[in-house]
Amino acid sequence: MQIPYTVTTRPDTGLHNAKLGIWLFLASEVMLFGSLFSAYILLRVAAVEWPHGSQLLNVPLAFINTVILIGSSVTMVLSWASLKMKDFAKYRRYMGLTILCGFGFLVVKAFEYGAKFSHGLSPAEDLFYATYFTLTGLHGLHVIGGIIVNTYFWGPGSRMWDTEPERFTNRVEVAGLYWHFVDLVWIFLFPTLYLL
Amino acid sequence: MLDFLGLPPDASAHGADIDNMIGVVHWLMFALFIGWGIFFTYVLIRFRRTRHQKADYQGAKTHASTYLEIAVAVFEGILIIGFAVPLWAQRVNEFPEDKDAIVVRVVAEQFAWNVHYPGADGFFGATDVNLVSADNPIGLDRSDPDGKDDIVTINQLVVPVGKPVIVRLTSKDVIHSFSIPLLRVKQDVIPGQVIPVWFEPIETTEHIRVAMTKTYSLINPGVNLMTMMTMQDYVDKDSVVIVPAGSILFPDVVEQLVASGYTEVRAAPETPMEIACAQLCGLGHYRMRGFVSVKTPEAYEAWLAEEALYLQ
Amino acid sequence: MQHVAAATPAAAGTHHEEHAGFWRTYVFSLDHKVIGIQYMMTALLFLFLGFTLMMLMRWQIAYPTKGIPGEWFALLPAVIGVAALAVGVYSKRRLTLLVGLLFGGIAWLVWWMVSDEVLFPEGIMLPELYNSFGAMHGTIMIFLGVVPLAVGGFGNYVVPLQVGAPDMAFPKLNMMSYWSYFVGGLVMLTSFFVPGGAANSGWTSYPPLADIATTGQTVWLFGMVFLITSSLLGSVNFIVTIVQLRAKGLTFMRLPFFVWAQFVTSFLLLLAFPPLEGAAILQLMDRLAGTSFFLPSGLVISGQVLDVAGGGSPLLWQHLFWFLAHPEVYVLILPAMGIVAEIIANNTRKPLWGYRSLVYASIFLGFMSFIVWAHHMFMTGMGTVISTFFQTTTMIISIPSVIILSALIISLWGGSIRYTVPMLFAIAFLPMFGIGGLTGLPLGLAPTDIHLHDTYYVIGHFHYVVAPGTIFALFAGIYYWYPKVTGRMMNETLGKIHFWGSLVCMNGIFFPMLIQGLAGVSRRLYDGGAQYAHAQNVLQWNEVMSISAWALALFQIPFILNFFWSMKKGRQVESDNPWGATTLEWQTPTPPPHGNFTSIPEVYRGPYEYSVPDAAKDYTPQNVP
Amino acid sequence: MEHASQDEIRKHVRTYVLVFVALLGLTVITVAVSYMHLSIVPAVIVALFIASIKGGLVASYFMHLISEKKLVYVTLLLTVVFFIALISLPLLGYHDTID
Ligand code: HEA
Ligand code: HEA
Ligand code: CUA
Ligand SMILES: [Cu+2]
Repeated sequence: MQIPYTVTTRPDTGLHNAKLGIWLFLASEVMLFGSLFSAYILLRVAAVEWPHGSQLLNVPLAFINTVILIGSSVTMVLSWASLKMKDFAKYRRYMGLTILCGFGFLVVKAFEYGAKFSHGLSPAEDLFYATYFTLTGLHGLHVIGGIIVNTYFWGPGSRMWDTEPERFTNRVEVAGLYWHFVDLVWIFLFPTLYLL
Repeated sequence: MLDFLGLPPDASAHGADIDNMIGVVHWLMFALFIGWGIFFTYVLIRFRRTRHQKADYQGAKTHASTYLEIAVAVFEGILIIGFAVPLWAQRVNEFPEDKDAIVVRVVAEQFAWNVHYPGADGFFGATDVNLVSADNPIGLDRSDPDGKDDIVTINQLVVPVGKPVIVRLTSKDVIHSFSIPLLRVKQDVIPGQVIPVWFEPIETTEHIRVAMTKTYSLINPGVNLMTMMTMQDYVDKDSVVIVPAGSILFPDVVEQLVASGYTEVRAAPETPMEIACAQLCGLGHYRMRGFVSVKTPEAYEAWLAEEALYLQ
Repeated sequence: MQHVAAATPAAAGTHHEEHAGFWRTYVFSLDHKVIGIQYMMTALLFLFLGFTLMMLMRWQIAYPTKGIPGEWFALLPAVIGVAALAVGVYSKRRLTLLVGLLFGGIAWLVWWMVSDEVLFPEGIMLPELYNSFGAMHGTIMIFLGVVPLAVGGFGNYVVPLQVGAPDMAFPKLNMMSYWSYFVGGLVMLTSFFVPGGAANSGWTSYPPLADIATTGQTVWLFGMVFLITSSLLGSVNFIVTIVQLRAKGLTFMRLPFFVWAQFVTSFLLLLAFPPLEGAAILQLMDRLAGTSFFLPSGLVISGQVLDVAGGGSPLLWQHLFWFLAHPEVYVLILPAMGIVAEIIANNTRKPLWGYRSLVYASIFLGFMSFIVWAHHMFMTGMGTVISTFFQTTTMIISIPSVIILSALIISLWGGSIRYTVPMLFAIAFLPMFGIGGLTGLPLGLAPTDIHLHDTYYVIGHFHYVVAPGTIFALFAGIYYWYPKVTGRMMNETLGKIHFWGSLVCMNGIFFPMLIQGLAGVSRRLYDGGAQYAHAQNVLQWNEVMSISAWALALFQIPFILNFFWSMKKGRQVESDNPWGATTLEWQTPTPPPHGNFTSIPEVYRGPYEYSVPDAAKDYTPQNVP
Repeated sequence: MEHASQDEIRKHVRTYVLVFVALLGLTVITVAVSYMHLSIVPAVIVALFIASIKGGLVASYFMHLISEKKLVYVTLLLTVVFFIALISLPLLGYHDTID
């Protein structure tokens, strides 16, 4: 017996398994980042003084990173749309772009971190840097995870296109949902850490 | 009910309220448990297979449980509105004025309670972590005019009977919990925060000790005799006092009593009122024990004067 | 739909996996049933280990001044291990051999811990060791014992069968979930061997204490990250399985209550665990990167000013920890209630009373459990507003528990109760959970909690719910589903000895705790309160409790024997449905083959159609048209 | 989404590009506002307001949340409720302590 609804949707829920699965996973991710935001807010409210992010952090770099990440979200969704339009070559192109953007984000981040470390600024410096490094670090790990998944679907995983194109499209959609979520987290991280 | 629950004796003004509430809640619990217990036992016997061959598809047709659930909810509502909230508010909002109370600071550390009295001037001296040393555990700045006459004791909280006491709690290292079961006081001590707690002792320690006197077997006491002291003189056959009242029952003392033919002893806890640390704070958590001594006002003044003398 | 033929364990399971080989079939299996059994065996071993730690601690509590004859405590696992090894060699069964090795491992671990002069100098258990055993007892029992057994074990094995699915929705995730749990467990075990020993700041790991604790705490945190990952993967899988893979006709209101319980539980795990993961990350940062999320400024640790930036908040940890840990306690109890409900319906031969109210109550319970957490923090200096909020939610949450319990008790009315071993455990669950739940009430009201917080009353409260409560339900589940898994029944007589012995001993351990707690005795005391004056009148109970605990261990021997012996020698089931049950897991071959069902099941009725008037048999399975 | 035709997808693609432009615009606005150095309360409000719009756009269009199934909404609603509890109750606790 095959496991049902891996490709087709279940009539009464209107979902296929992986779609529901990823949303549940994202819900748990919301709570994970939620706890860290909660920590951030509580610590900041309780703090005697709290620096203004833009004075300590590099806003232009973060701005560039925001653009990169938003861009990667678009290419991601376009790659999925290409599959929907049965254009595999275009899919490869957009997916490749997404992965490149992911790397771009990490490279910029590495420069940012590097600059901080070279000034002797580490998480141990104070609570501001502690939250900055922890939150962006955890987000960075999520980016890395996304890159790994996307690379798999760009490379070896894409062979599934020849055998089960629908299932493959679903997989890319699911990977996309995750990637957009990572983008979404950054959209909130950027103002909270850098601008406020 | 209260005796039945085996609560420790109560020596504070608000303790009776708490005890009452514990009593009321336990009444509710007993009622529910006994009620359901009877039903449960009855059903288990009445509907056993050997007696009741064919099960009844419908089962019970009753709404009694719904009413019961509503009753429980109402009762809990009453407990919250009628007891819990007012009592809690009295504990945490209705602090007496500083001037009407004895105010002390307690600084907890692994594994001791440092008690800081403001001294005759009524002002606490400044403290600074950098001044902390073996003989200045709270880092008191003696050069501060307010700090000159401050009294600091370790593990000894001395207060007068019949006057509210405010204790400002803070910790040097980890979280502790300032618990005095006999005064129905408990408050976590959290580093980085100062949390006050208040109570009004209505019995002296001496009095409590007398009330707690019991006869213990010397052979098989069931208690740790080393925490006990004798409440009467014990004499040998020549009527010479071998163990006077107020002796601690160390093993050698017990041996002596047994050798003189005693099998029982009238004794009471040496330190009936204790500060117990109720929050795990490290390897010495179990022995982070402080002592509360509730004295008559005169004895309290005398004690203060004596402590002040040591400072000079 | 009766397939007695494939009844031997070896023959089945491999049915479709004939070429899969040993590793694929038993170790890195994707089959939910094998994974369920893996979870179950691992969790039982951890329960045993957690219990052994506690038996050692109970010696220290009862006889604080006497050295520990620690080797004796290694004897029990050693005997079990040697016996299993012997049987394994004799019957050439790899699984039994493995169990033998593992029990041997436990014996060795205990031996090592007690005989090593560093840990137990001159046979004395040092306070550090007591604390680390306490923390690890709590951690192991909850995160490595009960949850994996109840959710990972029973959930995995039973849920797909009960919903009529061929497997879990994501078999690979399922396998990863088990192995993540396994690694988490190994990491936790390793922590006993790092310098300074295992985590020793309580299972609650409150900073600053946990921030400045020995390396074991770091290992504990890493272990928790693995365990949390495992639970997250598992819970996603369960929810998707229940929502998506339900058989045709199996509407939500026809789901067995056990499935409902697992469903709600999965949501609790899914949404409550991540904050603890977040908190663990922050604590790891504090410990490894020198941050001070949980460290306020100006700490002086043993006379030295602590060199950190400061500004952090110790209470932040407590909020994040209890945000998980309160829902977690319902994770411990809901599957237990589910098991009990199944067994009660089956053994009273009648439908559950108030099925709908059971379902709604457990959903409500699950929802509320997210907003009561700070009742563990009443003594942290709460004002009136916030304490009123949490007292109220706590009282509210007790109502659905009362509803669930009432429905289960009333279900007995009108039944034709057969006192099988699973039923004995299931009905004992009710009053035991009753005591545990009722003692939660005085804890849930802030003023009474002043006297009771962090005393043995709390210990008594929750052990009544988790030990004679949940553990009993788990035993009930093992006796109940054993014939499905193995095709053989467990022995009734041994089961009854196990039951009555455990019932008496459990009460012998945990009732006196309530008495001690009312007297004001603090928990986590290395000497059991021997110095405290207010503890003196209840001190004599310590020995009673400890002896009961060791006796409890002896009463587990019939169970362990029964468990292994019956695999080979137990009475074979005469049909696929030996209990005459209605739910789908009994309408497959025994044990179920790979893919579970021989034909796609379809459901026509509710889960507990027992003694339907005018029906031929006293049970009508869900898939009978 | 599952059975969208090629034409519909093409329409979607146009939407995606529009959303992308909107996101870029909003990002520029947030940064610009931050250089105005508002005092903290309005600054937080503006920043979080814009971030929420951006987040909403990403979720609604890129993640297709706007046409998602009920089950997903219910799950996310639950998550949001608990998320709010997780943030607000500790804060309430911080403000309501004994002193
Ligand atoms: C499975 C686990 C479980 C369950 C179900 C519960 C259930 C409850 N718990 Fe418990 N609790 C724990 C596990 C659990 N708890 C643990 C582990 C701790 C300590 C953690 C630590 O500090 O280490 C704890 C601590 C704890 C505290 C903190 C105490 C303190 O530290 O000071 C509080 C306070 O409110 C509390 C309250 C409650 C309440 C109100 C319920 C309610 O849900 C209970 C509702 C149930 C009922 C009201 C019973 C109804 C009874 C009947 C209908 C009668 C039946 C009778 C017969 C059958 C004869 N619990
Ligand atoms: C699920 C949770 C759970 C369970 C089941 C138990 C079970 C038991 N607990 Fe535990 N306990 C905790 C969770 C649990 N505990 C927690 C969280 C703490 C607080 C820790 C802290 O302070 O930080 C605690 C603390 C605690 C203390 C207080 C220590 C202190 O404060 O210093 C004590 C004292 O007696 C105790 C005793 C026991 C006993 C005797 C059992 C017995 O009931 C054990 C019975 C066990 C079994 C019956 C297992 C049977 C299994 C088998 C026989 C395996 C068979 C194997 C195969 C077939 C392969 N526990
Ligand atoms: Cu201090 Cu425990
Ligand atoms: Cu709780």
